[in-house]
Amino acid sequence: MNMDFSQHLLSILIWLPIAGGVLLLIIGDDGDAESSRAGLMRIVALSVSVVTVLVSIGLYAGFDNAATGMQFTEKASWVAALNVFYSLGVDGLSTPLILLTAFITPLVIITSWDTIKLRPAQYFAAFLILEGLMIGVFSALDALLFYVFWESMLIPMFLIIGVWGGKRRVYATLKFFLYTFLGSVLMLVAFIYLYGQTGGFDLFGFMDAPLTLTAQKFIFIAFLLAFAVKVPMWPVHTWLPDAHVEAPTGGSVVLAAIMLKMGGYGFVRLSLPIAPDGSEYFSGMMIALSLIAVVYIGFVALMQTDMKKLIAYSSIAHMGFVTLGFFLLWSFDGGSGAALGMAGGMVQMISHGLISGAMFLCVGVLYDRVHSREIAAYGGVANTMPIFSAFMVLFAMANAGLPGTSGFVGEFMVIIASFKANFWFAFLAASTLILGAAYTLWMVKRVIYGEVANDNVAALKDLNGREFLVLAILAISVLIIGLWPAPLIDMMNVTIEQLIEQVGHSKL
Amino acid sequence: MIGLEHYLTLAAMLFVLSIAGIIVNRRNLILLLMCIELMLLAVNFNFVAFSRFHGDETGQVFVFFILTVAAAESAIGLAILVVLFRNKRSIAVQELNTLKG
Amino acid sequence: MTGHVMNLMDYLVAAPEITLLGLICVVLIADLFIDNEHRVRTFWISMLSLALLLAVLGWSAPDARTVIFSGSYVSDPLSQILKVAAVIFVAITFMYSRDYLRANDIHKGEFYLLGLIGLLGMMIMMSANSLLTMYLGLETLALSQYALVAIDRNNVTSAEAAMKYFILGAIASGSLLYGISWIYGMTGSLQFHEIAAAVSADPSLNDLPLWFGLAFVIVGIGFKFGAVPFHMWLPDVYQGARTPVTLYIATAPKLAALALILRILVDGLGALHETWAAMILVIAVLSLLVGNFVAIAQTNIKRMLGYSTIGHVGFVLLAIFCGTGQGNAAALFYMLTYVIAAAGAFGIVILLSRRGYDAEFLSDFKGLGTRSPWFALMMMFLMFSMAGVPPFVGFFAKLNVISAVIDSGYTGLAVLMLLVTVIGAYYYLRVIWYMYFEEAEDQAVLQASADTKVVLSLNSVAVLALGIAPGWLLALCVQILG
Amino acid sequence: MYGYYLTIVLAPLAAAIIAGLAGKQIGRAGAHWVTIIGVGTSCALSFVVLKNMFWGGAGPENIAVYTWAVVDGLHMGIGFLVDRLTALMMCVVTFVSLMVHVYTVGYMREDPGYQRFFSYIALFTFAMLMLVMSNNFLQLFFGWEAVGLVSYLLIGFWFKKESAIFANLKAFLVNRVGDFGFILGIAGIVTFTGSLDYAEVFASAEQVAAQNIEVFAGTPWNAMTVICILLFIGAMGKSAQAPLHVWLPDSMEGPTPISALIHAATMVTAGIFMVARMSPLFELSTTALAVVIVIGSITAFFMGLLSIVQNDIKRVIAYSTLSQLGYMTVALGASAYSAAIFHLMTHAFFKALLFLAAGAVIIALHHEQDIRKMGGIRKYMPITYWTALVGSLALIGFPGSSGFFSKDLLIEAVRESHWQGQGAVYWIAYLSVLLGVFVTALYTFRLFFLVFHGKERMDAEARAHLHETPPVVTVPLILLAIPAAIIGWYTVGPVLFGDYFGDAIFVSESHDVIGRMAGAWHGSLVLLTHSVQTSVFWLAAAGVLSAWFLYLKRPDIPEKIKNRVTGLYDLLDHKYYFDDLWIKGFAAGGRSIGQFFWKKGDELIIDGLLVNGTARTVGRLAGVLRQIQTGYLYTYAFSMFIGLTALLGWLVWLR
Repeated sequence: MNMDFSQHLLSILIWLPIAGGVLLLIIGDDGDAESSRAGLMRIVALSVSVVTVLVSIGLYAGFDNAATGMQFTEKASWVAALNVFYSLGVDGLSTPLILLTAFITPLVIITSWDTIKLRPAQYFAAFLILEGLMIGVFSALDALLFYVFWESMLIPMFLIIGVWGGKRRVYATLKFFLYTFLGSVLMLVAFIYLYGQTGGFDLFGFMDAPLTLTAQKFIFIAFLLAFAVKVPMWPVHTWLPDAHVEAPTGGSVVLAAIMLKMGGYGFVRLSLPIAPDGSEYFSGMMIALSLIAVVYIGFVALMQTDMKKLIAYSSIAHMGFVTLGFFLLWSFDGGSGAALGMAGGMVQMISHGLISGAMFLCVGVLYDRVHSREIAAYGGVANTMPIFSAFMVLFAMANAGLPGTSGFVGEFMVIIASFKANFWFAFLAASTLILGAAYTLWMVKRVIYGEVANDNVAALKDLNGREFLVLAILAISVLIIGLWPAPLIDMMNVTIEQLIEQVGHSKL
Repeated sequence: MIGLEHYLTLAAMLFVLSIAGIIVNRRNLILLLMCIELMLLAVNFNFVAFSRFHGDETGQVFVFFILTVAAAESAIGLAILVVLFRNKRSIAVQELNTLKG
Repeated sequence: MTGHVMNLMDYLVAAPEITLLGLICVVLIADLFIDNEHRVRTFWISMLSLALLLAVLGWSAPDARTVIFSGSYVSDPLSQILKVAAVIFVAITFMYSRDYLRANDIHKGEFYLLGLIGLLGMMIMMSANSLLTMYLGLETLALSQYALVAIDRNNVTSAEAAMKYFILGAIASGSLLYGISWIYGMTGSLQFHEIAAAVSADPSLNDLPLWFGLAFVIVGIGFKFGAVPFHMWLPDVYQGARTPVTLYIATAPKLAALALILRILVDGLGALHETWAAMILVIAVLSLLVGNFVAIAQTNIKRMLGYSTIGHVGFVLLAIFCGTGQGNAAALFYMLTYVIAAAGAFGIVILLSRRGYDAEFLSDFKGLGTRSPWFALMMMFLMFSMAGVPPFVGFFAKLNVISAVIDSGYTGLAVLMLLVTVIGAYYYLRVIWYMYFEEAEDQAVLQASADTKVVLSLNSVAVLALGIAPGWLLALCVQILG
Repeated sequence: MYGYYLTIVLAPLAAAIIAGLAGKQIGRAGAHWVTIIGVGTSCALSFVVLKNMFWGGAGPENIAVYTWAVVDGLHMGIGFLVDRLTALMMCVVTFVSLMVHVYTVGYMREDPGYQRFFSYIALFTFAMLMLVMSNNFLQLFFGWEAVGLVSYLLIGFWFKKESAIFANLKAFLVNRVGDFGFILGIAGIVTFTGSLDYAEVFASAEQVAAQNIEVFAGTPWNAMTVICILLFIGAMGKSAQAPLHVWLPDSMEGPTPISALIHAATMVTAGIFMVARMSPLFELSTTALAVVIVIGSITAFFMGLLSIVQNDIKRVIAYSTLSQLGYMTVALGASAYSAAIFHLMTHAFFKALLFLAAGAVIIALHHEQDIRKMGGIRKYMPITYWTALVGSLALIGFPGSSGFFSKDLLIEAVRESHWQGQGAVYWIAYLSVLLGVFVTALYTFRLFFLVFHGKERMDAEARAHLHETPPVVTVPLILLAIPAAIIGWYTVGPVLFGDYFGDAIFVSESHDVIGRMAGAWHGSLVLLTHSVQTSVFWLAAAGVLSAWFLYLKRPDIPEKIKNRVTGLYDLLDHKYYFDDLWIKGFAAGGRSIGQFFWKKGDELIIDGLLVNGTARTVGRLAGVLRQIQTGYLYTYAFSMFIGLTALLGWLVWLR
């Protein structure tokens, strides 16, 4: 690896998958999923994504936990007339998410290996392009570049849900697109306003720009709409269950594992540093919304009859911890805890990425066999699919935040932080211990345990090699993070301290 | 003594008249063509009046151009009218509503 | 200025128009000797003449603003870029239309002839420096368009469309003329720079009588753009005319319209900015709303694109409304890129129709993704570009306009524009939905001769390419108008 | 010793992993051998550790294993704190676990899930050891939840049984209710001490007690009280104290070895252990101790009563377990931590013994659990009979048995706990433990007589196959019977009065009941000889006699009583309607709340009105607007005219 390579690591991470995707589109497939051509497409897709993982490992290796500020930065003029730059860089907040993205995509490709019969090449192409764009979002340091990646991302996902989705896919995907599009355009207004203030789209320029409280309030609201929809926060969450239910397994996985994280990432990367006082002004509301998400959505999840919907709702509840952790920032009069909440939120994002992804994969495994997502259609799966059931129970426990799994780490930190802030915050947040366990394990009880419910279940075959591989990888990573989160957290600590310090300075 | 404003008023009247004609008439397309001619007539009045007022002949030149164009215009208009009539066997304005919404 | 003495140099500056006029005569005469079987030769001759015209344009490219013919004709970078674009789009139109016209037995020389005459009209408008020239160009364009719409003599709907277009167009030009007469009356001149000079010399002129004329002029302009409430003709004509004609009307003339508004309002009556800005604002916002809302309810793709045009016109007018160089540049960029997308979209609609059957309903797109993946992909690019989704150029077009609006201090307006954009996104997405998410009703595959396919692909890919590298075009627009 | 500790913890884990992942490959024998060896190793080492502590005089050790994470100055680590308390627990846990492993070989012989079962119980041993050996709250909570997980898996071991999978879900959720309080308690500790490490937390206990927290604005509560009560809520969940006890009886759906290991001997005592471990905190909050003692006494007495009306052999013992846990809790509340731990230990032995004996009977009768279908088994299963007798005697505290020492002194300690004043709390506690003795004796021997004596009520077919169980079953019985019988005699002195625990348990001067009793302590023998004079003895004797009279002599009387006091009987039969409270109350309530939020909140208001509502409105608006385009030329012209006039009108207005 010469210097040149490491200097353009991020560009490679972004454009390699996209190039691969375009290649797949151009070659295309001959409408026959069994043909050798389709097989070749799969190989290409997988190898591209695997290479991306290898490159991302380079990123991990080269990342300096102790360094403050951005690393692996790249900068080149893009649209001179608007003073827009192609500028990339990562820090402790974005690197874990980039690694997650690079890590999830090959798993998605493997799981969709032979389950996608319709135009596989285009399917895989969509995912590769999506991967590149998402990494772009996490590494963009120029607001307009960020926005371009942010919006372009909608296109492949729109198609993934719409083309390969379930019965109500059109409704779901239109809802998804318009919901997110509506949220994002206001962010664009904020960007342009800041552009008017600073004369450029440089994020750091934005952060340094002096802004009146009113301006900050408006900017925060504009950002809020964009990010809250993505997270999603109550009450702008209703697109998620539909999107998840209708999306193909891979789509659900990427949606839950990575896309939702962009909302959280946006809050820490944009809202907090650019509009600190605005954020402080609204922090109370944010905490309230987060807690509503945890409790209200927890109850809603309890009553779901569709497995994917249930997991979708549980995702919303878990993401509530992320926003809660972030916006506790101002609730500690004097005492420490800000970093705890922040780190908790970040860890929660990563862990939720793995767990919800795994949960959706589990549902996918069942769906591929029985073609139903209804809980009622199952029962006693453990009799015919013992290995699968073991995984399912493990991930369910992780979803319920069992210590020793990654699901616990973030929740634990956030609960502690919120207790430092206010007893009742912690009280409501901790209710997830009961609710989370209730909705997850009740589903497990009805799906996994019991007598064999029907012939479909009786006919089930246990995991095949590919499914086993994917679930095993996820299980191991869930356990590793659960038993030893230090490496992950050390990656963020410095950046988080820096961020809190930065947000501490009022812009007024 | 008849001054500029009288000419302008007359022109304005003609103009409004033409528009009124276009809006009110629902029977016959030919009438519409005539109204348009009327409109151009109003414009010509204005130009002549103004050029006389300014003592500048450009306005009158403009009038000549308008007259020529008006001729071409009505030629095309009548041509279209013929095409329409050949297909529709009617030149009634209110039957001209297959394209809407 | 050389006064009223005309010298030879003037003719060299106006070489493009003169050449085109000559070429038109050539085509006209040549067409007489071509029988219907070989009508395609007319096509090639016209294409040839357009190529020649491009060459002339390149040769006579003005390095600075030159005003000739005693101040009634101007040649400047703006006219240059608009003319080049117009020529290219007319060529593209001919290219896309050829096979369709053939298949539908309306392959007549008149199509190309009228197309070229219309082009002449546009070029005159683009180079007009006096209200008279502008009017003449306008009429040249308008008259040939009326005729084009009615070109299919046996088609009742196109006849109806032509009639409506003609009547309303006549009213519009009448009102424009009436306004012009008042402006002439107040300022005693027809040339833009003289009008401007007169107004600045005597501020008392900036008053009701002049505004009175201005209002009538704006009606005319609004009609050309198809801005609400002067838009009524547009959907009907788009739908009623045969698709190639719609394509013609939907592309190049829009650039002429831009020239119209820039020359009259900006060059001529710039001093009256806050007066006309308010008027423009009203019709622009109305266009934005009506265009995007009503488009949602459409089932006919041509009509839908018509309403979407009205919506886009709203954007352009809002850019002009800012009255800043930035705004004008944004308007130029927007119009150019929008026309690219429109050309591509109508091109695909043309391809979609087959002998004896005009495909013009959204449902005709069902399953296109499987029937002809490539064209579906192209259509998807175009739709996303029109919807303003990055990384397609439509996004940057909207971005420029909005940042111009925000810089002029109308943030609320910008928010409104973006919300409407989201609503608009719905009907563009619906096309993609039909193409990809619906089962095909018939398995017909899009037929296109190689050259058309290449041009169409280039045309569609351009919206992506320009979206990824919009810098140069943006810089150009800013340099011309900024 | 570091290596020892690691081995002790990891050996069962390794065994569990091997048996779990490679179960097929190593086969049944392999599975039980690997786990037995694993647990055996840690058992042996635990005794070594205990020896070093007890005779070798080794001091407590506090060892950090690795750093879990460091955030915001909060160090979260994994480590061992091994002192005498820990050592004792380690031995109890590993020993009982080992016994259960051996026993299981026989008990689960036919079961298809053989390997899975062994892997689970070995995993449980690991988790329990992590819990007791922890030196910080994070790891404590880890072990706490991990044992809960294994308990969940084991209760639902026979996942085809609807009742089993209902029970395990119930168990986990009720435990989670406890953990809800527990994690809040931990969060409170971090908030006030800024640390998770026992040593640091205990060091700053004083200044925590000096602070207040305003849970409800305007009403400052002592921080330590709040924290301790929150922690105790956790203990209530794990140690099944009313009203969080409901899961334990149902947990009997699991295989019997589990009932013995987890739901009698070890896991359920985690709460007791935890409170004892937190004695430096609890000592600083009299209020919390009062709460503890009241909850404990309620559990001790009322759960005992329930045991009398049960007919399922395992449920009888389960309710007795609840009652005994209540006793321990009472002791904790009386600051007699060592007494609690001591009773915990003896109880672990004799209750495990009873369960395994019951299990032996159950397999002998081919999984018949209804005591009304038993009787006279004595002559068929002598070993089981005698061991069961030992267990029962220990349970009722027959002089000399281990239970005698632990319970007698426990009650004594409660009586001594005058520092609580002679108020209600004191009397509730004292009377309930005292009367509890009678109840205990009654239900214990009711069970004993109904099972082993009287006429044989099982059907002929069952009787035909009835015979003593194989050695793998009986040997553990015997091995457990020995400590159940005698361990009290030897250990009571040192453990309670010999200051065995040293610094492991902290008791503030004013609360030191044991210390006060130490004055009157003259050795086991004296206590034994004086036992006859104690009310405890006579209450127990009365209990046994009435059991004999009611269930052997005059079996008709119970029926009569039942019909006489139907109201009371129903109350007991429905377990004071606690299950209904939880299932019909909270569970159903939660579901209806969820339904409401989902249907009304999400689908009706947010999605229906706001989201799709907007879409519909836009659609309608479009439909209306397009009507303007009538298609008539004059309309078009008119709209242009309107536009023109509007512009002109606006001009005039502008002017």
